[in-house]
Parts: sequence; C-alpha cells; structure tokens
Amino acid sequence: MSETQTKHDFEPKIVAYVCNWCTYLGADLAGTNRLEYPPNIRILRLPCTGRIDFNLIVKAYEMGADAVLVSGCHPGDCHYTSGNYHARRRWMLFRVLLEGIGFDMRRVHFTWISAAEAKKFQEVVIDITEQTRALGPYGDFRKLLEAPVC
Amino acid sequence: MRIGVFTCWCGENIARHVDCQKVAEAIRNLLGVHCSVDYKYMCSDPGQSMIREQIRNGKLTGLVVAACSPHMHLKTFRKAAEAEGLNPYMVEMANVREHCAWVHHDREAATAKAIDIIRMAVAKVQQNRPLAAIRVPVTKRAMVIGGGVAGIQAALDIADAGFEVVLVERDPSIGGKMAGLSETFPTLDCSQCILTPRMVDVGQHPRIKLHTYSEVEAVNGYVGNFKVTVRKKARYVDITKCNGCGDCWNKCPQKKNLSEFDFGMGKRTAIYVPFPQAVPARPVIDREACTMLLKGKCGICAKKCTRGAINFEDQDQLITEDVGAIVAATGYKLCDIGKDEGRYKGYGEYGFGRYADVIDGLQFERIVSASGPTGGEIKRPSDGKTPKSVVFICCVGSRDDAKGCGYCSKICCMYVAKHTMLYKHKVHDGQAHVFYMDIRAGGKNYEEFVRRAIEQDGAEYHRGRVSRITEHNGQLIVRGVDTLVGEAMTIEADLVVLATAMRPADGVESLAQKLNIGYDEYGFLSESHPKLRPVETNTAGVLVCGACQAPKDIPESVAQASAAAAKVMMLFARDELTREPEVAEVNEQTCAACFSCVRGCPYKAIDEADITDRQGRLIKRTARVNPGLCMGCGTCVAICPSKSVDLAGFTEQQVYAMVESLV
Amino acid sequence: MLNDLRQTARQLLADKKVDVVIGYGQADPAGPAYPVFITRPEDTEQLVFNDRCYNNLTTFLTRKEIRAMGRAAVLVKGCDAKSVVVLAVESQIDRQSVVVIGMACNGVGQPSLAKCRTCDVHMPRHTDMVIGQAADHAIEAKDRYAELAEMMSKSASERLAYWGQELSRCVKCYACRQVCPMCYCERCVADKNQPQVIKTSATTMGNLAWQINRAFHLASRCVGCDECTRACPAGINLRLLNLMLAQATEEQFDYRPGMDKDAQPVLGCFSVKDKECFIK
Amino acid sequence: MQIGYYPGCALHGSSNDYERSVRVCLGRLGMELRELDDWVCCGATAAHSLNAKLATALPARNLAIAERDGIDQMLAPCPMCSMELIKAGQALAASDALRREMSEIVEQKVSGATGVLNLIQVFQQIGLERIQKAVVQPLSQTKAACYYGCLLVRPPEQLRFDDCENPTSMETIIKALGAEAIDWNYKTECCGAGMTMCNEDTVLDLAHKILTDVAAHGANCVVVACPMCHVNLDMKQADVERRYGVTHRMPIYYLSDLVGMAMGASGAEMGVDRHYVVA
Amino acid sequence: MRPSSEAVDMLAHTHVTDCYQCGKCSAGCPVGERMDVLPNQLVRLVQSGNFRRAMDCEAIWLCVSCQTCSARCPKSVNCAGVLDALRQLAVENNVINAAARRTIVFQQVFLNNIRRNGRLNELELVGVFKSKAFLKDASVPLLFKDSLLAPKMITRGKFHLMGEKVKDRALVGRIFERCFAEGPRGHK
Repeated sequence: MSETQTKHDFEPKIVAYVCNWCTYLGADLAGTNRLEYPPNIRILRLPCTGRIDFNLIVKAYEMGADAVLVSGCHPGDCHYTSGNYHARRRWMLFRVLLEGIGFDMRRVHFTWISAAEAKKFQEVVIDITEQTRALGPYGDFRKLLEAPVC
Repeated sequence: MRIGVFTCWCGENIARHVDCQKVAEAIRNLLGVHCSVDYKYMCSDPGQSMIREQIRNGKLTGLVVAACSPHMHLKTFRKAAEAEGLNPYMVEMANVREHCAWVHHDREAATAKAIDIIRMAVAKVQQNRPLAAIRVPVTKRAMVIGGGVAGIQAALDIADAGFEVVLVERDPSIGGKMAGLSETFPTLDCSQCILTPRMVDVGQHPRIKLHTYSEVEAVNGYVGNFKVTVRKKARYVDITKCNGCGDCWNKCPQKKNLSEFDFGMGKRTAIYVPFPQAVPARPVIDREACTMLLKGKCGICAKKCTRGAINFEDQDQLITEDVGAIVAATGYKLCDIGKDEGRYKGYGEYGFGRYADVIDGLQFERIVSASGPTGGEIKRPSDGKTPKSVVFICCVGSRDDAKGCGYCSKICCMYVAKHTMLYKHKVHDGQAHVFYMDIRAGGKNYEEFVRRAIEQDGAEYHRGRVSRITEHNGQLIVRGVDTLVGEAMTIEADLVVLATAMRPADGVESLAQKLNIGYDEYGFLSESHPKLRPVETNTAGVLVCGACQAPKDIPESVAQASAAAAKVMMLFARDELTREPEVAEVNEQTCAACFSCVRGCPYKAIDEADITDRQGRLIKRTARVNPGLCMGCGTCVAICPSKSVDLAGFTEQQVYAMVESLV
Repeated sequence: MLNDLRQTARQLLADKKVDVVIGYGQADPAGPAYPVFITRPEDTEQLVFNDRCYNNLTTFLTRKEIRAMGRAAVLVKGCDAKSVVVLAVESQIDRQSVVVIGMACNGVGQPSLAKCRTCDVHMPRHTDMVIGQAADHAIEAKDRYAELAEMMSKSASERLAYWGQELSRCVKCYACRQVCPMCYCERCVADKNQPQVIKTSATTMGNLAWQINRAFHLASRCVGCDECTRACPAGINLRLLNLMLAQATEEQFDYRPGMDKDAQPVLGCFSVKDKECFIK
Repeated sequence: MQIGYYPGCALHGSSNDYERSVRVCLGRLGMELRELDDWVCCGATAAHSLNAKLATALPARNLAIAERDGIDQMLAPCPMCSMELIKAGQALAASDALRREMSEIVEQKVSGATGVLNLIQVFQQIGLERIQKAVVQPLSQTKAACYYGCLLVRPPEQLRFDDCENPTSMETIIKALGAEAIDWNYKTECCGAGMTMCNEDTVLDLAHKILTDVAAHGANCVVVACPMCHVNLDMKQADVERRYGVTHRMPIYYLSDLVGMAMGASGAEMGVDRHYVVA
Repeated sequence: MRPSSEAVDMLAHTHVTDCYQCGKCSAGCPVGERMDVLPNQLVRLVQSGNFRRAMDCEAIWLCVSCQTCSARCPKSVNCAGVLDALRQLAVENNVINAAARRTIVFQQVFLNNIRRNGRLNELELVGVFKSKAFLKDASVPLLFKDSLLAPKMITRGKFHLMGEKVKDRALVGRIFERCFAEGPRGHK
C-alpha cells in the first residue's frame, strides 16, 4: 500500500533544513495525522529560514545528500517578522550561482510549508523522494568530492 | 562529555514501528554516550525519575531524550535536568515519534531513521554549552502614546494599579476625538459628560505625568528598558505660571482661525484653549497664526497676562523618559475626501470642500453638540439656515477600493443612525435620508438602535450609493439610487453629511518605525496575533489599543485599552524579566564591521560599536548584539560573511556537527 | 594627463592634505605597472598611468599597513572607482578622509581585458576629481554578460564538468582573496576551523566550496574589476562566477554595485515583492 | 513649433467648421499642423461595439503611419478619435504579442509610442502665458460655461490630464482670454454623443438638461472641444427648443473659436458663422 | 463566444464578480431614468448567469457609452464595458429586439462605410442608414427629418457631397478582412 513498503535499488539521502515555527510544526502535524511518507528525509531544525546559511546547503551535498530541501514560513508569516524574506532573496541569488556552476537544480528544493500544512509536507517529501530516486545518486558531484586536485 | 540517551516507547506509539531496544543498543556505542536506555513512558513520573537518577549516578553532562516533538516535551525534560543541577540547555530531544514512528510503517527503515535522528541529537548535544537565562531589570513605568479615550483608559488603569505612567499627547489637550462628540450610541448619553471626568482624573493623578503638545521623537532600548525621547513643542505659554484665567485669549485680536476641535466649523483665536474642558486648561499659541511670532507685532496677550506666563522665545524641548512598556493609542482621523492623497482619491463627485453644506460626520457632531459652534442648534454652514432635509451618505471612502480603502470603517452605520435621531430630535419637521449599502449593527443594543432611528424617528433609508451631488440655488441636488426599488432617485437637500472612512492618525507609520512594530497597507498598527494576542505587537513590551489598530467604537477601544493595561501590569508584576538565552553574539575579534547584520536584523538588535583602549582611542569597530532585543532568529548568522556572529543554541558548531553526523 | 596627475599628487602631499598617494609606478615601460606608495612630494615623478595599470589600488585602502600611513589618496580607473563606493557603504572607509583621483581610462591590457571590452565607466564616477578624458564607448547591457550567455548555453553537466576541471587546478593560494578590494574580513571564513566551513582536503570539492563562498560573498558587491581572475596563477576564469551573480543582481534588483552611491545594498535587505517562482 | 494632426472624419465632414477654427487659431499661435498622411477612420463606437480587434487595428494603422513619419506627438481634436487612439496606444505599449499581431494586420511596425493630445492639452503645451500675450481683444463680455462632456475626461485611467469629476483646464484657458468662466453642474454630463442618429429622443433630452443648467447659472455661451457635443448642442438646439417649448438661443463655441477671436480673428474667420445658433 | 460571466469579463476587461451592488453606476447614469433594467441590475444578471434577460433588455441599447458608471465604480468594475459586451453577445446570439435593431444597423452601415472609403462619408451614412433602418423598423422617420437640415448644412458647407476616400483603400480592406477572419467579433 505505501511507497515505503516497496524495496528500491536506490534509497536517496535527503537533508531538510526547516524553520522551527512552520515547517517543523507542519511535519509534527503530519505525524499526528499519521500521514505516511518515505523515510529518506532527515530534518534539521533551525529557528528560522533566516538562519540557513548557503554553506549548510553545500555541506549537505558534501556529506553525501542526494537532494536538499529548505523550507520555512510563508511570506508574511515569519515568527521573526522577516527572516524568511531575507532568506528568499539570498536563495534567489544562490540558486543562480548553483545553476551557473552546473549544479543539478532538480536536487535542491525550496518550499513554504506552514504549521497547518501537514498534507503539503507529506506531498513535498513524497515528491522529492520519488524525483530524486528517479534521478539516481548524484554521481557527477560525487566525482568532484573525491577528485584529487592536480 | 557524559551523555545519557533515553529512548521512549511512548507506550505503543513509537515502539510499534521503531525497535526501541535496537535503537538504544546502537546508540550506546557512540562516542561520548555514557548510557543509553529505553523505557515505556519517559515523560511519566517514573520515567523522569529514572532520567534524574541516571543524571545523578552517571554524572551526566548532556542529555538526549528520543521521544516526541520538542514542541511537546522539551521544557519538561529541561526542567527535570535542572532539578538535578544539569544546565537545561544541555538537553536536546530527538523527535522519533512525529517525524518517524508515526509516519513510517516499515519497521526496519523507521528504526534506521530513528538511529540517525538520535545520532544527530547526540552530535549536537556534544557541542552544547551551558546557557544562563538572560535577566533584564524592569523599569516599572509605562508610556502611553495618545491621549484619546483609549490612551486615557490605559493610563488610568496602569496608574491606578500603582505604577507611574507618562502620557504623551500630540494636541494641546487630551480628550481626542471623543471629547468633540455630541452624544454616543446606542445610549445617547452625552460624550463629554462621561469623558471629561476621566480627563480630570488623568490631569490630577499623582502617578500620571502628562506631556501634551508633545510627540515621540525616538525610541531606544527594549522591553523593560525603553528610553523614549519626547519632543515638547514650544507652547509659548509657561503652564506652571499660567492659571488659565482667559485674559489672553479673550483679548487676542486674531479671531478668525479655524478651530481644530470644531473640525473647521468654528473659529478660535491665535492663543487658545482648544475647548473649555481641556486638560490641561492652559492655552497654547498657534505659531502659524500669531502676528507676534510671525511679524513681531501685537503681544497683547503678554501685556494682559498678570502672571507673566507668555514667552515668545519658547523653544521645542527634547526630554527623555525611561519606561518599561509602551502603549500606542494614537487613534484615527477621518479620510479627507476633498483631495487626492496617495492611494486616496478625492471624491470630486460629492463636492466636499467645494460646497459648504457638504460636511463630514465629525463636523456634524460639532453642529449638534451643545458645546459646538452653533450651541447645539442645527444650522448649516453656508447661511446658518436650519436644514429641513438632510442626506447622510454611508461608506464614503470605506469599502471603496477605487478611491479610498477596501475595509469597512465599522462605526459609521451606528453614528449615522445616531445622527438621524439627533437631527429629528432637534428639527421636528425635518427629514433625514440615509443612503447605505449594508447596515452593520453588530453589538449590544445596536440593531435595536438603528431600527429606532427608522421606526420611531422616521429616517428614510435608501439602499444604494450616491453618484453625484450638485448645487442649485443653495439647494444640494443629490443623485442616488434605491436598488431595492430599482430606481434612480434625486433628493433635494439642505445639508449633506458624509460618513467618511476612518484612517489611522497622521504620522502613525513613522511612529511604528520608531517602535519597530508592523503596520498594514493602510497604516493600521499590527497586533501580534489577530485572535490570541490582540493587543501585543511583535516587539516585546510594545502594546496597541484603540482605533490605531483598526476602526473601533468607544466600548471596543476602552476594552482594548484595559487589556493593554493588563499586559503592562503583568510585565510590571515582576522585578526582572527572564529571556531565553538563545540569542546571537558577535565575535568582536573577527568582526569586519561591514554591518550587514545591522541592516538585516529584524529587531534592530545589533548596534555599531567602538572598541577603544584605556585612553579612549579607537582600536576597532564592531557589530554588537543587544541581548535584550535579540529574539534569536539567526538571520545575522547567515548574513555574516566571516561567520563572526553565532547563535547560542543553534551555533555553527552544533549545526555542522548534526550534518556531519549524517555520513 | 601624466603631468596633471603628478602635479595633483604633488600638491596633495605638499599641502599635507594626504600622507600617502597610492598610485602606479613602472620600471619597464613594456612591463606591467605596479603599486607605489608615495609619501614625499618629490617622489611623485615616479607616478605613471597607462594601459598597463592593471591593479585595483582600492584594495590597499583597508590594509592595516596602509591605514597606518595616514590619510590616503588613491588612483582609480572607472571600474576601481566603484569599489570605493561599496567600501564606503560597507563602513570600511570614511569616504571623507580619502581623496579619490579618477583616471580617465580607455581600457587596460594589449589586447584589452574582457572587462574593458564591455566597460561603460571609462570616466570614473563618484570621485573627488577626474584627470583626462576618455573616448566615448557605447555599451549595451547585454554585452556585459555575453561571455556568460555562451557558458550558460551548455548543459548543466557540461558546466559542472567544466568547473570540476577548472577547479581541480586551484591551489587555494588565495591570491584571488588577496587582491579583492571586497575581501577585507580580518578572519576569512576559509580560515575558520570550528566548525570548518570549507573543506581543506585536497579534493576538488574543497576548492569548489571555497570558490562558491568567494563568489557568493561577492554577490551584489563585486564591481567587476576582475583582479581575482588576473591574479589567479592557475588561470581559472573566476570572472564568470562573478558575472553570474552580477547579472542576476542587475536583472532582479536593477542594481549594479558601486554605480549609485545612495542605492541600498541588495543583500541584508529584502522587499516583500521579491520574486519567488522557485519556491513551491 | 510643429505637431502631428489627426483630424478624424468629423472634422473633414460635418464639423469642418471645427477644423477651420483649430487651424486658424493654432496657426496664429505659431503651431504648424502636419496632417497625418492617408489616415483612416478611428472606428469610433461602431468598431468597439462590433469587433474588438478592429477597434485596435484602425487606430493602430494611424499610429503606425505616425511612427513611420517620425511624428511623436499628434493632436486629435475629436475626443472620440483621441480616446480610441490613446486606448490602442496604451494596449500596444503594454503587450508584446499585441504589437506583433497588430504590426502584421496593418502591415507596418507599430509600437504605440506616439503621444496623442486633445485640443486642451495642445493649448497647455503652448502655454498660458503665450496665449495671454497673444490676446488683443479680451472677451470681457463672455460668460462661458465650459462643457467637457464624457470623453475628454473619461475613462480616468486612460485620460489623466484633468480631474474627471471637476475638471478646470478649459476654464483656466477661458480666463486667460479675459472671459468669465461660470461654475455650473453639468460640465461632465453626457450629451448623448454618438446617439444622434439612432436615438434622437435621448439626445434631445440630455441636451435640454444641459442647456437649461447653463442658462440657470447665467452663462451667455457654451464652450466645447468636441465635434459631437457641438452637433448635439448647436445643430439640435432648435429641435430641443421646439420639443420642450423653450427658447435657449445659446451660442455654442469651440474652445479654439474663443481663443482665436480673443487674438483678433473675426467670427467668420473662425467659422463661427457656420454655426446654427448665432450670437 | 457563448454568454458566460467569464466571457463578459474577458470582453470588458473586468471582474464582474467584484460588484457588490451599491448602485452608484445606476445613480449616475444620464439615461438611467429611461432604462428598463438598471446598470447595476444588468451586472447582477451577469453575475447570476441570467443572460437572456440581460441581452434582451432595451437598456443596453440606450447606453450612451459616457463611461460615468465605470469612472465612479468603487470596485473598478468596468460597467460601461459590461454593457458593450452584452451588446456584442446579443448580436452574436441573435437576441435582437426593436431597440437593438436601429443601433446595430447604424453601426453596421457605419463600418461598411469605413471599409469602403477608409473614412466616413456622412451623406452616404445618413442615406443608407435611414433607408435600411426604415426597412426594418417603420418607426424610424425616413430621410425627411434630417433632410430638412441637409440644405442648411450644405449652404453652410458642412458636407462634402462626395466624401473623402483614403488612397490605400486596398489595405483598409485587408485590415477589415483580417479582423473579421476569426468571426464577426474578431475572436473565436
């Protein structure tokens, strides 16, 4: 019945940096509502999307993540009034850089998920997991990780 | 480190899908883990006792509880640790219930994930440092900004509770809009009769310091410790010498100035008391109207004043007040529909400002008020005739996205009904017409009141808007429609009263910026939560009440003012505030002083600071966090290019340790 | 032009308006010019200005040793002048206490460097004076990013392969950081080790992490002087990384660093209207 | 000073008195009119009632000609033409797709950049001072009711040159001529405009209301800047009088008539003798 | 295009649902007194999908397109545009009452005139319209009334007897053809 019951050849590793006040609570609610999703995601709780430094995203891939999710409060709902607005602008530019160096943009995801959007949390996790599973391990990037310098 | 890891079964909740014993087993071998146990209910009394025992016996220095969401029980376990003398911030939770057992049914995968989640928590706790709650002293003195009915209520409540209050009012007298109203709905009791005693209470209260004719210039500090700079505008009258005898204003030759209190319906002198019951009952000189101040000629008031209270050399003064909490009660104004102003477009079709007999609701209040320019006799402005036919138009500027504001001003339906009644009570052979779109009379005795206006006092209500007002031989021709009948209609009126939209008072945006609180697109101040925190703002220690937050009538403003006062008293009930220690801190040695963090901080909690040597010479500049203001979002951490800011509780060390544990 | 320059410098020193003039000297007329720090009026004869004056001298304004010399005057080309604006906005210099001598410039290098071919500030802006007159060059905005467009026409994996290849040659000598006027941090994030933000291991990933940091820290700050690219001993075209963010900054925020001295910086601020089509 | 000129059908037909007036008046003020080469009808109400695309295409054809010939500003004395041109211009400027489509339909590149002005705006460009200086016979006996009608001020989103509820730009010009401008109620009420042919009842009724209000406020003439207003108030005035049994005898002038006569032109020169109601 | 409130929205570039029935449009309408259905009621009919009544009323043909309703609407509903749209839909759906007939004939005659000449030939317009309208509706007074004015107009030089024609009439023809290519309304 569920996705997780089927065995797959490749189980992607997904790292999620989420805001404590919206997406983390949305994930809590998904739990309370028993909304099942694949177990590939590892959630790191941070106070606010404003706290999420781009280096953390790079670090996640360095640690072998196949995809990264960054998620926080919808615009206007930030617990700290504007942390998510700062984050949004930063990500917009950071994505440009990632894209420019040829990073596979299908492996980095940004969402707004509120404390009430348990269903959306579930759907996002299912989507990302399936998509990443279809993409396979990020071999191109692994190569860089291991390639010694000349 | 000696870390204890406690994995909870949560009865069946976790254990059903996660093999808790296997988890405990796997964790036991991690570096730094002293003990790892699993138990049926960690949050239960026996569960907590077991944890406390382990802390004691195992001399644990860090704790991970793998159970439910930290939003559920982190506080519980931190308290338990604290009771054993372990710093509460050395406790972390691993969420293996909501984020694992409840959402994954593959026992093997869920168990593996649970182990990962706990490993992250263990990695984090290894980097945790004991933190001490931040204690800040509280200055038990409040400031109320705005001396209308809301501000008066808040000030009196706080002062009566035994705390000092500084009340700042922009106008020369307190009283606000309510002081100028005639009678109030739905009881038709006299507005001044109920308000002026309260004004006197304020004026005489031993714990209320009143700054009238003053404005807030700057706000510094944070909850419990605000420093507010107040500009006391030059009044040109020394109110400590003046006894309010009236010799000055009675003799002032400049008598033709429009009275602000009468909304331009009456006149006043250049030196004036806004209205007889003003508090303080001391005059002020209008520097735009006084010929002495403008041209150096006249000075009659000074000659007449036996107490030498007139001082033409008076200057604005800046004073600083230390307060622990601030209540904003700056109230409203009516939309000036005569002219374009930003998003508000003038209503040229209604001829407001062009036809003398088209007036707004507050002007009508003055015309029917016993203390008004006509002594309570209803006379129209153009020729003083008693109007035999009056048209009242609702929703002028309100509910009008094209020209005014999209919101409903809430009080107009009621005061228009009141106006028709007051009019009928004074002009028995007169006819009141009302053009309305919907009648919104939700409130105790409100609907009954409107029905009385229609049924007993014979006001003619027409459902529809007015399109145009023209004037012919001193008669106003009102072209409207009754959509219920389905017919356009024309009414010849002697007077037209527009129920214009309520807007926040002028300058409220700049005040909001000084207070660092939010405001909506119209300028209404934002509450922290529309339902559960209706008088708090997103800045701790700053509260809002009255019509500056949204259109409100008197009972609502007063209720909100008392609520704000209660919040202030809660704050003042303690000698010091404790705040979460999870705040940012700057490494001043490595800070490059680019001040991006200063720009980015949502709370203006970071300042530019100088580091000097003993001789006071500048060594370097740095950013510095004010822990009293910091709310711990960490935006500065991400902004800082050299990573010279860190956030306690979510330090770079902690977060990197967590990510690295995922290998 | 040269006479004007020397005369101006001499006067500034003689009148004690400044303590040091940061300019260009040149030993071999065929070789590149190098930075000189003139403190005596009589030494101003050493000053030169020609198409071999590559350095962005503003980078010295924030150096401790130079600050210790006292008040400075600095020679800037049009591109360098922009970094003065950014440094002032970022509180690194007190603009009032630096004399900025703008030099009209028709481009440096033979053939001209890439930045000069798309330059629209041959006459420096926001300076205290400008010496000389540059020829008129009409540049369309799209030309500035033409080089980038070519790279972006490749597929993502081709780009990643390209940068993997390029960055495998990086030796983390930090010359790019050293010459950059915007890299003024006292302790660079690359040197932070608790935690270690940037991997130090000798793999391409570590180099990539460093270059991502360098480029992103310059996002909406880099004025495009291209000194990093010129200084790179491995010949990595770092300019391309900077262009990516410069183009995005211009397109999204209509902002070019250092062009308008009163404009609000782009990062550390936000607008509620910022685009977010990439956020689900 | 030269400016483009789009007369429109009315000014080359039954309202040629208006064209004459505009030409003579602006000529005296040193404004040279360069008539748009081979212009076509703007389509008027009929086009936007029956075929939305045509309602943009016909004005687009004219705008394309203007662009081709380097005309960046153009006078359209008829407010109907003026509004159709402005609406099409704004639509073109706002949409890439529409520019492409229209360029194909009219077989010429069109961007919608040409500025379209009504008569009042042209006077504003010339400047009040210059007009004032040119006045040799101040109109001290004239008490004019300035009548804007609908399309000079509406829709306000498209025509932003004056307050749509209480416009005053014509009054300002009239006062500069030494005339008195009376305040009255109907200056932006409609006269029936295009209904002259198919709904005469309405037109006569509206014209009657307007003329009555003019008289009640003590004006001795009406000033218009629209050929349709002129037809409805001047040519139809006798019908109004007959139908409502009243005598108005109210002369209706074009704005340019009064400016011209104040500058010393004779009534005949301005074409005033061709009006139905003679002062 | 079948009648639907979306169709009206599209034709009128507006949002009919925004209307909250304040009636300001009807209050200010110069011909409101003559209308059988008021403008606000027409918008309501569109909102509730009752197109038959909306298209079949006289009011839409009495509208003088003066834009007063749109200009004053507090919700910025383009009411005049809605009436325009209703007229177009009425023609398309062949809901032609007596009030409609004259106007439609006039407008068609007008456009044909332009299609042929590029500019309006007024004498031809009056002539053709009066005779055509008479054939359809005997209440239209034939030529007579305006022909009383005509001699006066001619003496005043107010008519070009021959009318003007543009040079590139072929292009005008092609423009018309292209605009009518996708149906009488200019769109599918």
